[in-house]
Amino acid sequence: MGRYILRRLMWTVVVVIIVTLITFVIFYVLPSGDPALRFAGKEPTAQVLAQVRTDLGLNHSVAVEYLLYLKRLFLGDRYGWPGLGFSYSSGAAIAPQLWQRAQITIQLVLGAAVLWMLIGIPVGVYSALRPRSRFDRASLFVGLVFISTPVFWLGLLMLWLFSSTLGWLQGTGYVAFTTDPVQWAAHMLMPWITLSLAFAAIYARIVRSNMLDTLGEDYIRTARAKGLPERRIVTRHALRASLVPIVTLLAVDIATLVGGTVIVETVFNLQGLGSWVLYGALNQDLPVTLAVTLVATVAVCLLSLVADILYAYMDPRVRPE
Amino acid sequence: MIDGTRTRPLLEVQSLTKRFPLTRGVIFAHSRGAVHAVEDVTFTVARGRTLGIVGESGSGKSTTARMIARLIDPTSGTIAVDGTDITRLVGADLRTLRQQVQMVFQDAYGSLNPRQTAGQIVGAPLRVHHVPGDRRAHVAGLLERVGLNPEHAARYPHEFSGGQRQRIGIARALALSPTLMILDEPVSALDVSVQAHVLNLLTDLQDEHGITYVVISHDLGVIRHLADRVAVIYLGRIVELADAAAITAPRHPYTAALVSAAPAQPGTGTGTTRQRIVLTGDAPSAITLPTGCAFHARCPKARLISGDPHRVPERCRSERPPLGPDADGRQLACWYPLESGDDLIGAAQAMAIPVSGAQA
Amino acid sequence: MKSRLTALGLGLCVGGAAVLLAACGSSSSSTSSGTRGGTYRVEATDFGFSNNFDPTGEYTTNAWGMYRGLLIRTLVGYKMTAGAAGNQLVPDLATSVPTATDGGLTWTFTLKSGVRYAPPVNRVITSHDIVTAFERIAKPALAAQYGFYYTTIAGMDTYASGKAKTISGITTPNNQTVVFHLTTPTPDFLYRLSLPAAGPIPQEVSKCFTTPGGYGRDVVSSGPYMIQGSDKVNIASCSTIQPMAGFDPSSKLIMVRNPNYNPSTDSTSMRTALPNEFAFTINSNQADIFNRIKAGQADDSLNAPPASAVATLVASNQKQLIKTGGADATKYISMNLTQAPFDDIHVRKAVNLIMDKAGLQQANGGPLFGLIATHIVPDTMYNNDPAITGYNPYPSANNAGDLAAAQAQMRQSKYDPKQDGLCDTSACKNVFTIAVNTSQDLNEIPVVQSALAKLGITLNIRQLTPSAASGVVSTVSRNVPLALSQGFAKDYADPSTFMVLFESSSIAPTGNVNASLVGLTPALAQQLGVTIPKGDVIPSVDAQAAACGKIPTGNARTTCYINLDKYLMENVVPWVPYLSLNQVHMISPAVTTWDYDQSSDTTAYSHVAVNPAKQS
Amino acid sequence: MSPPLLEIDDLTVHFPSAAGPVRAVDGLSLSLERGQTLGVVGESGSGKTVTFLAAMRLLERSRPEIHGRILLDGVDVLTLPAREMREIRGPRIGMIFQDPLSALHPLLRVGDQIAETVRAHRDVGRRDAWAQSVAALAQVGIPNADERARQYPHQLSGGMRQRVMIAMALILEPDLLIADAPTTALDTTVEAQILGIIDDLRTRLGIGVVLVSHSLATVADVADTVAVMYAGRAVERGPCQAVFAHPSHPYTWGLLDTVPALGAERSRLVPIPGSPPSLIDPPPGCRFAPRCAYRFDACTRHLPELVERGGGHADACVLPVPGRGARRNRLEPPGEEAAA
Repeated sequence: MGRYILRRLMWTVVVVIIVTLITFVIFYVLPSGDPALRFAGKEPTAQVLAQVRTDLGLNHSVAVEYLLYLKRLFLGDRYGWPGLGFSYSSGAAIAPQLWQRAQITIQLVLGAAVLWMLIGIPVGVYSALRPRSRFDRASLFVGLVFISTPVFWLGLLMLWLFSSTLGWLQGTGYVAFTTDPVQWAAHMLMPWITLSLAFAAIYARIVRSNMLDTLGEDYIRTARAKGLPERRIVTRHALRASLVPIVTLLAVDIATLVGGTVIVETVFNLQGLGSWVLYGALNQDLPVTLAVTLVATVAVCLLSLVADILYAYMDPRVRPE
Repeated sequence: MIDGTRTRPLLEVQSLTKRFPLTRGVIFAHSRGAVHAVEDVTFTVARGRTLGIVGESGSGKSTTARMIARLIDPTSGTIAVDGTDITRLVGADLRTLRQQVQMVFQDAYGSLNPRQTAGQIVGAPLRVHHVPGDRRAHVAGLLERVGLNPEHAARYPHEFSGGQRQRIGIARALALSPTLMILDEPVSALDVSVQAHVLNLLTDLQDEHGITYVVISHDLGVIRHLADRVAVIYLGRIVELADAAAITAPRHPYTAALVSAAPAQPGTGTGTTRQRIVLTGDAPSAITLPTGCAFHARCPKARLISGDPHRVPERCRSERPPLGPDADGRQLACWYPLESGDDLIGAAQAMAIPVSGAQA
Repeated sequence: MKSRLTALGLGLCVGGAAVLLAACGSSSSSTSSGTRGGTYRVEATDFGFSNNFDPTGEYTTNAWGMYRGLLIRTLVGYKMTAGAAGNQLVPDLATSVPTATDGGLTWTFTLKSGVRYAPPVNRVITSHDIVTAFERIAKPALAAQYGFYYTTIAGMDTYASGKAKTISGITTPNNQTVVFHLTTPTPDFLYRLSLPAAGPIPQEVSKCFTTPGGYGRDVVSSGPYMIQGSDKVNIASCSTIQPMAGFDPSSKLIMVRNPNYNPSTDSTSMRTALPNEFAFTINSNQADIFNRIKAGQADDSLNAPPASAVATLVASNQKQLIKTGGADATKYISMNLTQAPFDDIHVRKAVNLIMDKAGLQQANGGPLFGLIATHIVPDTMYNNDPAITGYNPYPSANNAGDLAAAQAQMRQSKYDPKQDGLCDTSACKNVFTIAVNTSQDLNEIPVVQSALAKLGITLNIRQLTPSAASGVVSTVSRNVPLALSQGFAKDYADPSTFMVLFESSSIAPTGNVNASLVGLTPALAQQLGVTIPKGDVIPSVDAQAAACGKIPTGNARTTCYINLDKYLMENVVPWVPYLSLNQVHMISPAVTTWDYDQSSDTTAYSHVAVNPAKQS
Repeated sequence: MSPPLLEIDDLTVHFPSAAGPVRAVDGLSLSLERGQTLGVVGESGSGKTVTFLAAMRLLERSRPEIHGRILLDGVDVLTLPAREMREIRGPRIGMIFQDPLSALHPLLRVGDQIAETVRAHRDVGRRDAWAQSVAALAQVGIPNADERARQYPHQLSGGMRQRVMIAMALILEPDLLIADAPTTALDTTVEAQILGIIDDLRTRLGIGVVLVSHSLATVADVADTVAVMYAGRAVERGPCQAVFAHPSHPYTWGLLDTVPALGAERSRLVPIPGSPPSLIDPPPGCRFAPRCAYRFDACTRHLPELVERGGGHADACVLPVPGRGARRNRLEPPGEEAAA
């Protein structure tokens, strides 16, 4: 198992290097226009432009540029690690902001993931145990509502209801856990709920259908034929098998959300990666977009690694001998 | 007129070997041994005749079939069809070979595209190989030939029964008028009453078109019914190769065990108290092959020779018996072939009793 | 300065309701006297800084407003009030506004005594700190984004290339005197010294920052406030300097009182410095910002309020919470003099005549968001000189366009062979046009389309993001015939900052600001790979611009530029100017005093006050 | 006289479907004495598996309509409350299935799967239960049982897995073992081992065994009595030797004829024409009549009941005596028809 993890880790590194190559081509080779111009301001003299190019490492051949890019990325640059330079539009260093924003996004996504699992799994299991029951139909309907409700609308509605009207919860913004845990939770609760409801609905349906499939498996029949109590059949036999595929799904969803919580972050004014990538896109700020893209892809790589290891832990059949 | 090529066997397999390498390594894989799926298998099949290959699961019989159909590449050895070495064919030549050699699979349902109609499935080879002529009529003729209603060409696989699906698979294989058909467990997924229909169909087709068959099965009854010659394969090697009629009087102890395990002819003889040679344990791992004769650990005859149910003769353990002809012309790989009067049943029962009797 | 205009324009969100506000569009300063104390809270969807708040390179209105009102005192500055008075230079760090000597080549300043840096530096500001600022401007590695304003100082280039250890053109006879020696007379040099990059910078801190934007996290204040946490920064060595706690580019910029600020060195006409604290925070939810301002949870915003929010306030009789100020910015349609059919001046005049400027004004949210422009430089930049106010070379009833006059012009062009007042040739069909895809700019597209259709001109429109549009338009080889929703705002209150857009020396292959290519010579055209249509001569204003630039600031200079403006409008016609943009602010009921800083086009932070009791 | 170990009396199992009830089992009666093996033979869809799933009350998720009685030691299991039924499964009846790979939980160690059976019914500790399961594995002839118990199903060979299933079914020492086609998925050499183990345990433990199979030959080796099922009904029943040697129902003849057997001369197989009938809308009269080479008018009008013909050998056929019991005298069957 250790060797397997090591091998997967090495492959993850290889994938990350390939990802850097792809991002390099997308962000450095393909765009037309000179990024130096964007940074040098109005009426730059040739001298200033040349200096900015040197600074951005833009005056080399493509291959050398890529190597420099890799070097900065893996060894860091004067703005910190990983070396992603500075934002063309705000002039601020990328790396420190990246870490700070990643923290917020990770808190948002992990909290939401916990929440949607806490909702989705019990609802899915209960629906599967009583398919086509009133509960099943109601959960399907409510789930469809959550899935089809635009997230920004849901967020605004929650803000209006719980913050402006009822005043139960804090509105927008972020308070660090280390500053004030209670305020942290009060600020994060609505974003968590907003982000998780659609996922909870989807996961409930997936758990339900996995569970229904599993309950039809021969080994469940065997468990019944052994006279096991129904509760044990559901929890130890059926649920366990039903949750194995969820692990991969969860990892992929979390990884996708690392760069994809734009709307929730914007509505609730959380300065995470999602709102940043939106900023980067709107301002054609390539280093920002590049940074989030890299983090998101690395997140996908790492989380799929974690998912595979967890999968192997949960399912002995895929465990390497 | 007798043509030189006509007298050659249609299929010649020489020293065919397949090893699936087992690799490990962090980034650069290095070999850590191999699964010896097929080892040094040699046989020929005459035109219009049938070779049966029988063995347990994991014995390498399906791997052999797939190599002949060029679905997987052999590690070494040669395969010749109609005098042409096909072992390394690529491109257009391989496509031509695919017309000549067709395969019918055990799992008819799994090998049929559920989104295509029966007509499309059967017509697909015609389309792929650009066979000229009225394709629709051709497909109708094929369906009719395998005993399906041509009007059902528009139906999908799930609308057919298991036997009918296997007929669709056979019709597809027939579409390009192959000279050689590889039948991999053609009836083992079918109900008893349906098996007979398919087996009869296969016999009829061979009679009509002179197709050469290689039949793979674990069921000696099916093999005996279809084949002219039978190869018994154990852990990737042929241990006995004989005429079908002679296989019921086996000389290799492993063949004897298979024969005794096969369903006896009912309604005849004294009744139901059939005695079987019950082999001990499972077939050994194909990764670390046993020394000497691969069957020695389970062989009852070896115990008869040694006189001790827990010992085998040194020769069986250290030297691998070569496959060679015996007096009757059958090929055999055994140091101590069966003699009449050998009580293999008793020897096998003795083997099953543990040495110390420690088990509760 | 396009990037600045884009930044302020992004926030605009316009609906038809805003046109109702015509009547209230002129208020600027709140007159009730403010009280000391409290926190002035400003929210924004982002700061939009261009150099991470490092004054050497920072080139955005929002930052300039903060610097001038709160953090950075320059040798000469402004009163930071609304209107033409806000564009007048007054002494700030210097004891007086000097005049040039030595034939306009030498400028000498004496610094006020007793002005001290905020913590952690704490010492008295000397003439050497001005030198440090210019050394930073000169260093290419720091990418001073408007360094081009200082190229006439002797020795900047040799210092930049590393050939000299000091800037020969800046001398410090003593700690309180700084002398600038120029290579050529630069009459607007004082304005250039009023820009924040020219403010004092302590070398002991700035030496630690060698990358663009780095110093932005540790700006040492010379003004009444300082970045929160300044006093906690340890400047014992470069390695101990941490970013000031009060500034986080992704969330906040907090400023507190500078304990070393001595009001006696300043004047209340420039800075009253009433609130105890300024808090600029990021809130990515724009609607939430204005809800919070209305509820007294925030006081002001760097974003313009959406027209709907403005309309709500007006409807509830709270229009005193809406504040505007002239942005000294012009919005215009740019025509490329080398591209058919705009290579014909009659077509360009016809386009000016036919344009429905009232429609475009409404598309931008109505008069509150901008007054109709009839020429290039906003009137305030000319001190509202009567020679230009009311000037309109292409008049029409209700500013809705004059079809008859436009068609008369079209008949004179080479593109109307049928003489029907319509452009008949294929040159007018599907004219490639760049448009901008912000909401108010998208509103403009149908207005322009339907106006030009009356002349037989149809457009092939590409809608791009603001920066993508500016990238395409500023690349000469793209040969963009027509660009909509262009904007330009002043850097300082001299018309030359506009006129530079029409000088041939501004033409560059990329990053070109002279999009009309006024003054393009055949030689330059060949160099750039641009074809000048046969028979055309591209007009030039290089001589006039150069002449005006040499006149010392004052009425004569203003008159020269007014004439150049008129000449451009009548004899070159590179633009269709249609709006003099306004800055619109929504403030909270807790704001007791508010003024507009004309010099920076922002809230005058030095003249605001809040009543903490009304904040929630 | 004590009641039989298992007695199935006029069992009917109908599954609801959109097209009408599927008559999976339709009036079936069987019985089994303690210490005996009952072989139940039939093709897929004959109702053989459904019958014994009904006896285990494992069909409830399909919401079938069940009539008749299934008596275990005289107690009708169909009427038991769920809680008591749970005490039947395992302690009274053990069951093993066709495909041991899918019947074992893929994510649990085989030892745990056996141990949890013990712990569900007996008050024993975790360690005790584990020891018992290791002992049970050893008993079914698994070498290194201690090590094997810690493995997962996919790490075992097919024969091993089925041994695990047997160990699991028998660990509570039930009175009845239901083996549903336990060797279908296995090699013939392994089949012999498995059947040997089942038979050995039957004699040692004195339990009753129901051996369900699609092959008469398989059953013939170990069964005392045999029942042949067709379309939800028993068509022939009797002592194994009698049925095997002297099959009396044309369907049984057909079953035996269609198997390519080893010893016989190689000749053309005689298949049963046609295909099994619809269970939703079965043919009138004898279910086998449409495929029967010997049918006559009465067959399609009259649904024959099992009638004992002596020696415990019963069949459900209206065919009069000619050819009965003597294969060689049988009428020449008609030619093969296409299955389509």
